[in-house]
Amino acid sequence: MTAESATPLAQGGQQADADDGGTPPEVRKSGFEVRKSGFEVRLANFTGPFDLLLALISKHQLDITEVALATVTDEFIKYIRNLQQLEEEWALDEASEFLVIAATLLDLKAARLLPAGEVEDDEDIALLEARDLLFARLLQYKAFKQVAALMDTTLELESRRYPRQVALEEHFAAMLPELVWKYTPQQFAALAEAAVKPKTPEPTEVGLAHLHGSPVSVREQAELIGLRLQQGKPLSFRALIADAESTLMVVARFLALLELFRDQVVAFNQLAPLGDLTVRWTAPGAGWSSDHLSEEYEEQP
Amino acid sequence: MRNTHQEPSPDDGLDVSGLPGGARSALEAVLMVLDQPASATDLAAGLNLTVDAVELLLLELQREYDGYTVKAPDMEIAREAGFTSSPRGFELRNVAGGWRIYSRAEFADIVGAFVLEGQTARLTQAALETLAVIAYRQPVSRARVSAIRGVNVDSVVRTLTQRGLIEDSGTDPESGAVLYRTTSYFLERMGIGSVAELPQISPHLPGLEGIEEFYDAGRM
Amino acid sequence: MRNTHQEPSPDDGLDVSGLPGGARSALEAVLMVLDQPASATDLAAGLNLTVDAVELLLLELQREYDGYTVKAPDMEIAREAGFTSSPRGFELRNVAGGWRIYSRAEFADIVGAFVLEGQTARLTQAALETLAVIAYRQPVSRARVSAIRGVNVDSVVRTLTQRGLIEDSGTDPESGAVLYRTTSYFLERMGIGSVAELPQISPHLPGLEGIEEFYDAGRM
Repeated sequence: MTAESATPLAQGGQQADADDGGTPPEVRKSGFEVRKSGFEVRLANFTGPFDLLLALISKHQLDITEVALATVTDEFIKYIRNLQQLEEEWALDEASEFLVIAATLLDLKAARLLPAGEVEDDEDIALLEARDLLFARLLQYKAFKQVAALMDTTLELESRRYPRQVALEEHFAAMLPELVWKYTPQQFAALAEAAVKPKTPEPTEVGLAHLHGSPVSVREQAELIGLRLQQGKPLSFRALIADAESTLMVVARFLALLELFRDQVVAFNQLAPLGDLTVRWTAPGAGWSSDHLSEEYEEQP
Repeated sequence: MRNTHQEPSPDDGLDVSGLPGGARSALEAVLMVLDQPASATDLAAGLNLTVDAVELLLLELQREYDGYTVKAPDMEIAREAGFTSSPRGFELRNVAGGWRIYSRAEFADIVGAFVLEGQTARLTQAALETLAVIAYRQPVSRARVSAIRGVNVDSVVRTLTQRGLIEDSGTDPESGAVLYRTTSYFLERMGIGSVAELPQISPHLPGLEGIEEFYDAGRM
Repeated sequence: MRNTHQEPSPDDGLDVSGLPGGARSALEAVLMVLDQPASATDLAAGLNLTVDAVELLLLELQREYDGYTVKAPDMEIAREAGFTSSPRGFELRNVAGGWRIYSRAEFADIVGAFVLEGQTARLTQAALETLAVIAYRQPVSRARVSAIRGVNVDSVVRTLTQRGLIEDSGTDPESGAVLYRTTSYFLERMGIGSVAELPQISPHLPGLEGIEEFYDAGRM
């Protein structure tokens, strides 16, 4: 996702508004409920965000329309927000790879903001592909769930066969060559110490360090953008990212803008296709705070 | 396990055919002391027979244990003589690239009461799914498995390693990440000869031929 | 191995006669995987049969393995049908009140050569480390050693047992898992009088308790 991919947002704005407003209330309500007794997750074998997404999608009959996807996306984000509000730490552990999903869903939200039927360039196609990618991932995940179930059955059936695995008959054991033993008690103790010592977990994926690298908070970036825009003067996206230290920060600011747009506190304006995107603050001065921003980006492990 | 494969030589002195029951019984005797599957090649070397001969004998024994009477040209006569063709309580199976004797599955409940050791608890859903991803995508890093499953898999991978179902298979030359693969114990537990015998995953993945490229395009 | 001897009760639900091959095959299944000799009483309890019935079956199997065809009223007919009465490669022996299947003595040379092939006089690094863990954590179950070492230790524990360095020291009252301890042969090879003479290792290695918890919690 690049800064340029934000180009057609201006026109997409109305569309997104319509979408949000048009989602039937019963659909929005039907996801997960917060009750006084606590959060209820009606999922069997919940192991992670994909499980949750699968469940949400199957609840909507896997209707691969943008509206259904939007609903799923919103419910997913709502679900995570609710968990965080309730300080359900375990769920955040479960969702430790959450960034993957969040990124895909964000792609998806961005794709939703595309004007219908208007595909202008490669970036637009990329956004639309993001939607397919999410489904591809979910289908892949589902496929692995299915083969896992098959493997479970096989393992269970196979465990009913016991291998003959008896100790070596004594007269054969006696024929084994005499053991060569060359360890002093001290050497043996050193060996034991090394063997008993808890292994420091090997570094997870050295090469991916930069991906998870310096955390950039979408919320912080949103606050920063908010402060700049609240000065009153519209700014171009180019200007807003001029001082970004890394691509990650550019991405974070873009995501932040999407969030601000969602909250209807900013408006976009674009004079010509591929031209500069101008961002304008539309909310009354102090009526907005970053507190309720989606926090999913903040919770990387 | 022996690694040297020698052709039978007449000087060797070992001639199984002269023993009671011949090569067939000798093979059976060796099968009795195995504590892991042995390949036909290893067995042939130990018995001083050709691999072909051993393979033939193994199949013959397998059929016999399954209740098919070998070398009985006339089952009518055999039945009159009181021979029944019921399967034995054990079976000879070719798993994980080797042959080994197992108690027959039908008797699991009875046998299980005698064999406490070696009984393994069922895998959790998380462990099964992780194992499935590793089995089908091996060699594979934890990060990749995590990406497919959408959750952190570190502790599950540790448990699967402890249980001997997966193992370290070196590091990825590019990322330096540890790669995992399934073990031959996994094949034994699945009762298959190689991972190629795992059920095809494609029917479960409709139209997802391109998923690999999507993944490898660098989206973690 | 079961220790409770119960008389067969009709309520038990286990009815071996309904299984393929009946009680005889069920008994055979148990004998094939039994590591330690089992008494007719234990076998009867496990099979839900009377001791007399089991003893009869044991003798029948023993004779059959030795090459005498059971229930073959007419050996002439049997021979004509292609059945030979050669002994099997294994035999059922009654040693000190317990029954167990062994490879047949006549094949000792072949079996011995097969078993000894590739055996070395040295312990592998894996075996040594496992021995070290057992020595310092005894009595300890294989699962616990696996948890500490991070890999499956089943085959290594078998090797160490075979080598007489460790032995079974009963079962864990809670989990029922077999516990292992070092033997006097181990002390002899180490040149010490008791395990107390082993040099101290850091008693409070950080995380040791964690490992235990991890294992107990992570049982899957």
